[in-house]
Amino acid sequence: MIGQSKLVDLEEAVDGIVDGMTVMLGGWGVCGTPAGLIAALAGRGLRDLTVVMLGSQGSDPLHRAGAVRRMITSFGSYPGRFGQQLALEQRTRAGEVEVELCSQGVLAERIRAGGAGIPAFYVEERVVGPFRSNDEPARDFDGKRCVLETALRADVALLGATVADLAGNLTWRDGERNANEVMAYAADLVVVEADEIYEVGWIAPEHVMVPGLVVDRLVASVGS
Amino acid sequence: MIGQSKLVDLEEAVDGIVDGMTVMLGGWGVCGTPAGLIAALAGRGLRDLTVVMLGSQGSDPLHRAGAVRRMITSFGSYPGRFGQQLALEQRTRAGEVEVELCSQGVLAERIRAGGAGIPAFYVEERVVGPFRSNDEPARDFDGKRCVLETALRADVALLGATVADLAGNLTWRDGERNANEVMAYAADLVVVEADEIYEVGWIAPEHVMVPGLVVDRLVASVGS
Amino acid sequence: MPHVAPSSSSRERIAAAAAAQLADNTFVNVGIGIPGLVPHHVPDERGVVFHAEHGVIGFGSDRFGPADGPLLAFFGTTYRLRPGGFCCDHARSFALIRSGRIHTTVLGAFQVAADGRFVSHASEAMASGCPGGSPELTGAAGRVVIATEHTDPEGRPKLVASLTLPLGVDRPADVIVTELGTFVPTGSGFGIVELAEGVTPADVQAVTDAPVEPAATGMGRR
Amino acid sequence: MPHVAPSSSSRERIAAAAAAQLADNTFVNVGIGIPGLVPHHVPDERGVVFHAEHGVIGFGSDRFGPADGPLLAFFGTTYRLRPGGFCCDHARSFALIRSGRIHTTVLGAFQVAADGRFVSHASEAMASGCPGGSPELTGAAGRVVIATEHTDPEGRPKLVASLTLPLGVDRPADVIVTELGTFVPTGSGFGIVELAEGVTPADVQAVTDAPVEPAATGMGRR
Repeated sequence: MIGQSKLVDLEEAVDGIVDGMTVMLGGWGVCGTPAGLIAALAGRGLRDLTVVMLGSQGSDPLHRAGAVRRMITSFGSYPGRFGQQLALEQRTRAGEVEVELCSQGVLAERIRAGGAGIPAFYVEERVVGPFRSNDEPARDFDGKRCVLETALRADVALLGATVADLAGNLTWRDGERNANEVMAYAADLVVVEADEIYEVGWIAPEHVMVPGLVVDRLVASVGS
Repeated sequence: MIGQSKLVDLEEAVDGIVDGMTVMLGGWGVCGTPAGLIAALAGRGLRDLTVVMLGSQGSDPLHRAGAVRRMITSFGSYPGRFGQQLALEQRTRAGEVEVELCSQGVLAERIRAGGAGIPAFYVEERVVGPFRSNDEPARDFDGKRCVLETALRADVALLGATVADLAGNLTWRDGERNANEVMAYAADLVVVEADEIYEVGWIAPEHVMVPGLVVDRLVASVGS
Repeated sequence: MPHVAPSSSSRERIAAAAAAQLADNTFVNVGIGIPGLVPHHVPDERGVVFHAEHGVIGFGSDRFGPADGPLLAFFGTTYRLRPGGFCCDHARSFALIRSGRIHTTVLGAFQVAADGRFVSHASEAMASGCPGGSPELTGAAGRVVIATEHTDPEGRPKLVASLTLPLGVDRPADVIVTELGTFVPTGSGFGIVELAEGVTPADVQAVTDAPVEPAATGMGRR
Repeated sequence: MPHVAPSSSSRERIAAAAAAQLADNTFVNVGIGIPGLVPHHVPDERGVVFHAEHGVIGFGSDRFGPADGPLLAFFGTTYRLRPGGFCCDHARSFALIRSGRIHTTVLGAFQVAADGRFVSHASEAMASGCPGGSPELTGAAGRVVIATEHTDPEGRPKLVASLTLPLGVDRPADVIVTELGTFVPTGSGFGIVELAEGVTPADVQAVTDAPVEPAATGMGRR
């Protein structure tokens, strides 16, 4: 057996997260979002968090609680029929939350870079659009106009997993992996809410998508 | 069912590969190396290939055949007791092959970048060592001295897989994945030699590590 | 023709017309909204591999093929992963996009101009924007198909001479599918590729803020 | 003491001494050669997670624990993946390394200098070099343990005042384990942490090209 049990309760899971920290939240829509951890964090009366999340619906409990100062996301709003009015949008309009927008895959890649020892990378300007993390001039590679994007890391990542073992080895089904995988490597403290938790060894080594060695704490999803 | 059968014979598999092309070879040591494809390619009387391979033992049939002009690798030789005299080393000493050395993980990352729309990335100078792909000056990120490394792509990738389905979905066991995964996305023509080949659907979607949509041709390993 | 309020069936008709714009045996991304309905109109035997941006590749509609694969919730509809499908993470999913593997992307739009430029998932009415993955999907896709209602919820034309909404995408759309027909941007206006049953060019012109023209290759009828 | 030709059992003794240098419950990379033998000397209950650079994490020796896991060929020896192990590709494997997840790396060396700098897997005798993954492993590891024979196959000292081979690694080694003992680079020479059974400081000095000194923290005996 590799690793000791990382199972804790919900309050222990979010212990030590304090004002001003940067928090990554996994999930995309309803898929793989650690709703229990987010609710627990929202109940702690925190302020001035920076939140990194690809979508933003799942982060709304934190915005309703006024815990967030800055949001890095590819969905600062859900226009039209596809969404509802978010607390994030109200907070943004009120000037209480600053939003940094980033195209979805570039954002995922910036997070991957943060967990891969890559401080910055170039990407074609046409795939970044107007959503830049910096104002460094463009530069050509192989005749393509490219811009520099910088890595993102966080103090904490709250992640959802479909299946975990007690040592924190993780695996996902269908679309539940989304940003959870890259975020697991890009934060100093990694907390995972898993739908199913089994003994160590239940997941074959080839099917482990994130190893327990980067996971610090594990909770069972409420209701699971 | 997704995709049509990509199964071909060994000669068809290496058809269209011509003098001067850049060829990536998957595998690391004996793990996941497409030995049958490499032997078939070595038999075609080619010249002036550029070969990209993390190790280099597996590429020796191509060096014995005099097919290679340039080698990009992290193992230009196998010093001491851990290797044997390679044809690559003889060719290098004779001035027939030019070797570009690169630290193993940086090389894997350059290949990943080539398949991810990332033309270049920064990495800490201390992890690149003296093995640079260019002479651009170092630059600081967060107080760390970093250097720019550029992406690698190839005309062809010859890869080994533990298990494939007929549509070219791939999966690996243990250490057989190594560079095969990143190379699958970084070449215009992707040819795979698989130990086991099954009907489409045999591999669960979550266990597919490389999708058939990037694989062009598939052969069964000799003896499998 | 009076303004046609978007209905579920008009959305389905738009999706069906967009499905006809896909080439067989290609790799296709479908965005949220009407584009998300497109796979319901593509039988498995066409060999179209659908890609959802959160890393689910190779799904299809219960209306065709097996109904026992894993169920995929997809912005108001559901699909089944097909045998031979592939799941990956967001970084790999967009690596496939940026490296040019996507043959066609089908997107909704708030506005499309006569030069093909368009505004997708972002609105001047919002203080904060919503790029989603559009810059990558449109920047790197081989072909961009816009699938949208012809007018916005207030009845204003979405097909216009030039963009009035901010955050336009520089990559022009190749074709625009609405409940009234299928159109190509011509630079000066919109060329009719095909009209929906019972729709006349004058009907289209009445709800389009740019000249509506017969397409160079001739007009069809759905 | 005369030059001791490297034998299988001396290699095993070096590996055992290197194993003693690892902290329990840490993440450790072992390179090729003698370092690859180290896991044979670490019982599972110590909680050391071994990492092989081609993406196999969490293996152990058949000498301990279950003998029925998947077999892993590893440069002349074999290990078994343990329950809870992890397999990944080369890019992720080195991403773990570069992002500082590896607590200790155990490497072979051709030469180590009194300032701790060393030459690993590369030799001036070769026209082409062999960095392997050493720049990353040594550049990003928390702690570097060198496990090597005290002399090269021709009997020349590997522990020297300053490097004479090219391509030295700037990250100094923290500790050096040979068949004669365990040493730390002191800047001016090599401090003795521990001597192997029957070995005297004079024995070490006779095959070392730099001053051999008692370590600041005192000397031990294996």
